[in-house]
Amino acid sequence: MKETSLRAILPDHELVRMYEQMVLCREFEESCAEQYTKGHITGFLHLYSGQEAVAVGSTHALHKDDYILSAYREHAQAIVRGAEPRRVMAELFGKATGICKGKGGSMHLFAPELAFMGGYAIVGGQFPIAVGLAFASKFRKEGRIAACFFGDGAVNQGTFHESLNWARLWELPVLFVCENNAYGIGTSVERSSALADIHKRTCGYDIPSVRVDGMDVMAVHAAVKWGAEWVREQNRPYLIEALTYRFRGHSMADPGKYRSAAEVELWKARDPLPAFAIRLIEEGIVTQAELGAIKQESIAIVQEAVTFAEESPWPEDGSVWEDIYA
Amino acid sequence: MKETSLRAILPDHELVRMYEQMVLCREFEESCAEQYTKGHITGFLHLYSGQEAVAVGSTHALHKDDYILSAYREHAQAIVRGAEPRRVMAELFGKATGICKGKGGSMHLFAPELAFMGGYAIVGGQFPIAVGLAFASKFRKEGRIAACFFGDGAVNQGTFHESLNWARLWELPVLFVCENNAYGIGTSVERSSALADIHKRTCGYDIPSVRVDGMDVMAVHAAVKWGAEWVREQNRPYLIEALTYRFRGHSMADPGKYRSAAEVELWKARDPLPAFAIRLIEEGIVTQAELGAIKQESIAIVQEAVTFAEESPWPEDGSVWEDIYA
Amino acid sequence: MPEMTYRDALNLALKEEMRRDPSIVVWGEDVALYEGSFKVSRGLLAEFGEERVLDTPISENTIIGVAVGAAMGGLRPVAELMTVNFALLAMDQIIDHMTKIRYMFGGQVNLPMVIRAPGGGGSQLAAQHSQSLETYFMHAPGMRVAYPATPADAKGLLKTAIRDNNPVMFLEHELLYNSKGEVPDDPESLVPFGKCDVKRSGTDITIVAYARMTILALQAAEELAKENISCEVVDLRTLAPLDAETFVASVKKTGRAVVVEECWKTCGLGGEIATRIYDGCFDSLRAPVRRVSGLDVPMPYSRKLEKLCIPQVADIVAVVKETMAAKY
Amino acid sequence: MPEMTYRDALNLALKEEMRRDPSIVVWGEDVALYEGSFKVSRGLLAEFGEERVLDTPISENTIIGVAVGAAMGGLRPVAELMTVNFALLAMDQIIDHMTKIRYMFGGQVNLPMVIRAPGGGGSQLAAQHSQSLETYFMHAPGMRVAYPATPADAKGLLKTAIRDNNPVMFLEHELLYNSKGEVPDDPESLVPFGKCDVKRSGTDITIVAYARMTILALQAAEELAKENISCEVVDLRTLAPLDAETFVASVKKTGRAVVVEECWKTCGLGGEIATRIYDGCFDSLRAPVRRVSGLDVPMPYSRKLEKLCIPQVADIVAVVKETMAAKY
Ligand SMILES: Cc1ncc(C[n+]2csc(CCOP(=O)(O)OP(=O)(O)O)c2C)c(N)n1
Ligand SMILES: Cc1ncc(C[n+]2csc(CCOP(=O)(O)OP(=O)(O)O)c2C)c(N)n1
Ligand SMILES: [Mg+2]
Ligand SMILES: [Mg+2]
Repeated sequence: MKETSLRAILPDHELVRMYEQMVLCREFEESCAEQYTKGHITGFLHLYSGQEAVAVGSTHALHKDDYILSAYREHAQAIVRGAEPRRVMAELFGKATGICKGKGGSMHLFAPELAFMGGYAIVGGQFPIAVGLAFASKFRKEGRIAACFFGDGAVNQGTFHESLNWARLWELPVLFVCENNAYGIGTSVERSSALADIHKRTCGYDIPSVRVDGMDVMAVHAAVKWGAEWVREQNRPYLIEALTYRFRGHSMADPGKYRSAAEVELWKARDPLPAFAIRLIEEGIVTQAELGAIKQESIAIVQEAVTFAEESPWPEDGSVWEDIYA
Repeated sequence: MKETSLRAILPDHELVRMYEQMVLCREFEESCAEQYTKGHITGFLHLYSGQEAVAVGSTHALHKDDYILSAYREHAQAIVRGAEPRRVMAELFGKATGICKGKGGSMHLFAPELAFMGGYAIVGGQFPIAVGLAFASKFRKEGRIAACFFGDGAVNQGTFHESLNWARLWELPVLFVCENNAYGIGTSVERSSALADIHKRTCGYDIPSVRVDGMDVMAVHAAVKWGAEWVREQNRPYLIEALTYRFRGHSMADPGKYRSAAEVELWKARDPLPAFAIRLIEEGIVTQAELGAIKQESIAIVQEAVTFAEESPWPEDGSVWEDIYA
Repeated sequence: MPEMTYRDALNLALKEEMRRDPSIVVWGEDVALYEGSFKVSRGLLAEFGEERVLDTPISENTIIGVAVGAAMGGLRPVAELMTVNFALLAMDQIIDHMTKIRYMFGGQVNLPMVIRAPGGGGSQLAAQHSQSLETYFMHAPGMRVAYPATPADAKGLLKTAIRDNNPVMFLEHELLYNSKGEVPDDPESLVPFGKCDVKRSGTDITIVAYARMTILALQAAEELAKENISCEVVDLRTLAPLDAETFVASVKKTGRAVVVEECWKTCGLGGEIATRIYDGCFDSLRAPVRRVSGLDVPMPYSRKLEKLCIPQVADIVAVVKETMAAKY
Repeated sequence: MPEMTYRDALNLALKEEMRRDPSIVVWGEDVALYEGSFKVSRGLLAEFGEERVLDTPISENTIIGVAVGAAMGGLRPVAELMTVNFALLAMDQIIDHMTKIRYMFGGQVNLPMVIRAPGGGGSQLAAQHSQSLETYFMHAPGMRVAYPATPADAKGLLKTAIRDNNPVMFLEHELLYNSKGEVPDDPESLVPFGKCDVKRSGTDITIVAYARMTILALQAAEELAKENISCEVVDLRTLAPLDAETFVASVKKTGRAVVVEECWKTCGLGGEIATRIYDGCFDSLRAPVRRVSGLDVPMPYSRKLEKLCIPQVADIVAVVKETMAAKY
């Protein structure tokens, strides 16, 4: 069966933009790894490489003012939503020009003007917050939904259960998106979940759900498009499980010995970037040369971000006492 | 269809014992209400009247050394398991002779020698503890299961979810028994649970479950018998939802205005005591006269318990510092 | 000024504020149809409807987390924990999220929310239902903590809490709900945060207390007056911000201090108050600062034992006398 | 005595105890196959097998609750919280259940269990991952709290914890895992609970500290010695039971005291220590007891700011000097 033509789904410029963002995110993360090794970025650093199709496919299927929340592997989510790479990088450097003034770091990006409502480092912490944002939107009749991203490890937290029940009971527009990358640190889904088919766990709450190929940006886009509209119209929650993979360790500290080389290779062969590039070329939406230019452009943006971060000032000592209270 | 003859299920003396216990529990609770009104019992007092078929039917279907855990509406669970009514009453009076030396009160009965592992007052607090007891039993190859009783309101706590997942994942012998009495204080199941069919909430954990008439002591017995043996053999959790009703308010402080008189009457017409009595008489297991004697006997036991409690000494002041540390 | 109960004063504060500001929403277990297990939310559902007054499932961590999200989304939620004991199930959302979000996100968002939580011991509710957890909330930066002693303060502080743009842990004492007092009926009469109230002036010794302990301290002061000991009773009213200035000034004047706390003694807030007094009055103190505290035990059920675990008027009287008698 | 790291000392304690007593079981997130996120459980799965060393789902409240149940059922569980921050998700099982069950059930059951939890700040992990929650555990009666500073104490205290018939909150400092020291290799060499260790003797001033703060205090003492200030450094080792006798005796001798705590200052354990010192040494103190504490802010990520929030050697030196200079 022939796949639907991309052009039938989205205009060329948006397709290209999606590809550009995937490349940008990949470059950004690889640069972060380098800066971490150099000691410019400290703390925990969880990279998104491999999962780009989820953030990009989802964001383009949501309205611009729909809320997005994520966990600590959220650089790409923020950047795709529109956060400036330089301010994200400066945050990771702990500089005053960072997106959170250096107070949050890698795990706590936040950009309310983009409705990017934060990266959270407590596994499962974002669930009830997403429900609350959805409540506010419904109460104020804003028509925004809350898209809540989380990992496969998060579904065993009590908050997952409490939030699903609550969102359905109060009929709130929450789109739950599980980025199932098969592991929570070193523990596979099979070793943490009684039911490894995560999308099926919504059956106890009368919440529909679907599983999608998280390495295929257009598949994610289609699922989120449909899911988000259903959520918006019904004022009810929906869950999407995107099967994906992180190409690197859990964080920079993780050598990743719990995954076989063969498994990693298998997934790398499904890298969402070249896969999407091939389709764009096949449909004549971009040329090989343009692909090269996109990559160069991304590298330049990231390099500029690093320079900006390097040259930015540290926060003033006095700022340690600021921002606690309104 | 003719029901199975009771005699085909259990010997006469056990059937009579079950009825005696149901009557004893009812009398005990009614006496507690009176003692509460007189100010002899203080604190929160949650009575079990109406739900007797669950405790009695379950306990008789379990092995004597299977663990039982419950919430704060647990007088009957403890007494049916073998706790002396006088020591339970003394506990409620706060006396030194109480089953927990007056330290626990109505909500915290405990009798480890009977494998009655406690009444817990934090809604949902007993779930993981039951899982841990089941782990210990399996680890020590004791062949005991853990029967965990809880209310309909408790299923929306995070611990319910975490414990179901855990028990299935680790393959532990836990029998979850939901006493669905239709309300958590003033909130009906429909207003607290996205899926009001509580037994169906196990679908997300690959845990089988069944719903049973909780006003029918033999139906509960049959379900628990089957469930407990399955749990024991499979080393896997199972859930039973018993539909029941409390004839009184949530606690003595609750006038119960959220339930219509008609609804209460409907359920009272299904009172498990007379229903069971009729079957026992129909099958010629007891006579009407014996029923009267059973009631008199229960009243006497409870009166003796009250006298014992009244006459018992208060705990010594110094005991306030005892029992914290081993 | 009309006289009313602490319960009714809180109820009136909620109503007045909800009338004033349509972005205030209220939820919790049994707060709507059942009107609250202590009836503080009586009449709210009838007046404001089920869009603004909502019953929740028994899911405490999520009760708070949803409030955090709703506050981020532009509302002013007032979430009730049926009792403060259940805050222990919500510490993740309270301490990890509610108090940290503004800071870790660089000040880009406000969380104008209130958690209402009845607490304290004395009703024979045993270990799991009688806790005084105020110190836990005081310890974590990022929230306000109020704990009124009188109906007037209850109303005025709750109104301030609701109007504050910061998260507020609003504690209420279960044994005070039926206590009565005069309450200003001007809807614009607020009680500020961070200001102790000197509830009785005196010259010999300062008793620092809060919530129900203030009431007991006042009774103790009354008794002590008969023996010619003049006590100044300072009611903290808000535990955070902590108005050390006022109680330090009082102790500078009297030269002696006793702190009364309902919570467990070890690492209770009394140690903080005492230390602040020593910091501020090291050379004017005429005796060590003594603490009258909850016993360091889980609360026993039996009323005979329970009484030993919670400060009583007689305990305060005794410790004040000892402090007055101390010779240094 | 062999030299080893704090990490290896803990690992050895676990191994020795597990060899000794087959009822000891270990679980937590990633403790088995992954060998612990700080590698403290290295080799346990290989040696003791998957019946005794188990990975769990990310369900902290249940990690503790299952341990409570298993302890009631006759085992001796050692449950790891990946970091102490996640104790906030488990406060219900820790504070409502683990610490209260023995008491509320009239002493009829023991809970011989240990919670191991790495904590502390200093690695730029930001607000949700850098907390020092020791005061929360000290405040609640019903558990032991240990927090070692050296490899020797780490091993000896963990062994005591595992053999204790009470619940123990065993805290480990993330920045100490790689620190080295001599460790007794006798498997019966234990460190008792409730005994401070005077890690350096001195005559001018007492510094009371614990865990990593002890190490910083020793460094400060070294610097201060160059300026002829002789510091006595008392390491608490166990926060509960708290051995006030030892530090009070020390302050009686020196006449001056500084308490160093990594946690938030307000209502931190430093206030308790200071108050106990005042209680015991009111007439022998020559200056107010000063606290060097974590700042009362959620932890910022940026290393520049983070450093300001955690006591540094220079801070201790400065406060000691000020205390020495104080004239009363
Ligand atoms: C409450 C809590 N427990 C444990 C951790 C430590 N931790 C950080 S990430 C992680 C695994 C989460 O896995 P998953 O949800 O699948 O997300 P992924 O890292 O795969 O994106 C764990 C256990 C944490 N941050 N929060
Ligand atoms: C964690 C927690 N939250 C709230 C309460 C207050 N509370 C006590 S009983 C109860 C209702 C529980 O209902 P259910 O589980 O159906 O049990 P039932 O009382 O009907 O037997 C509530 C909310 C509590 N004890 N613990
Ligand atoms: Mg994952
Ligand atoms: Mg119920």
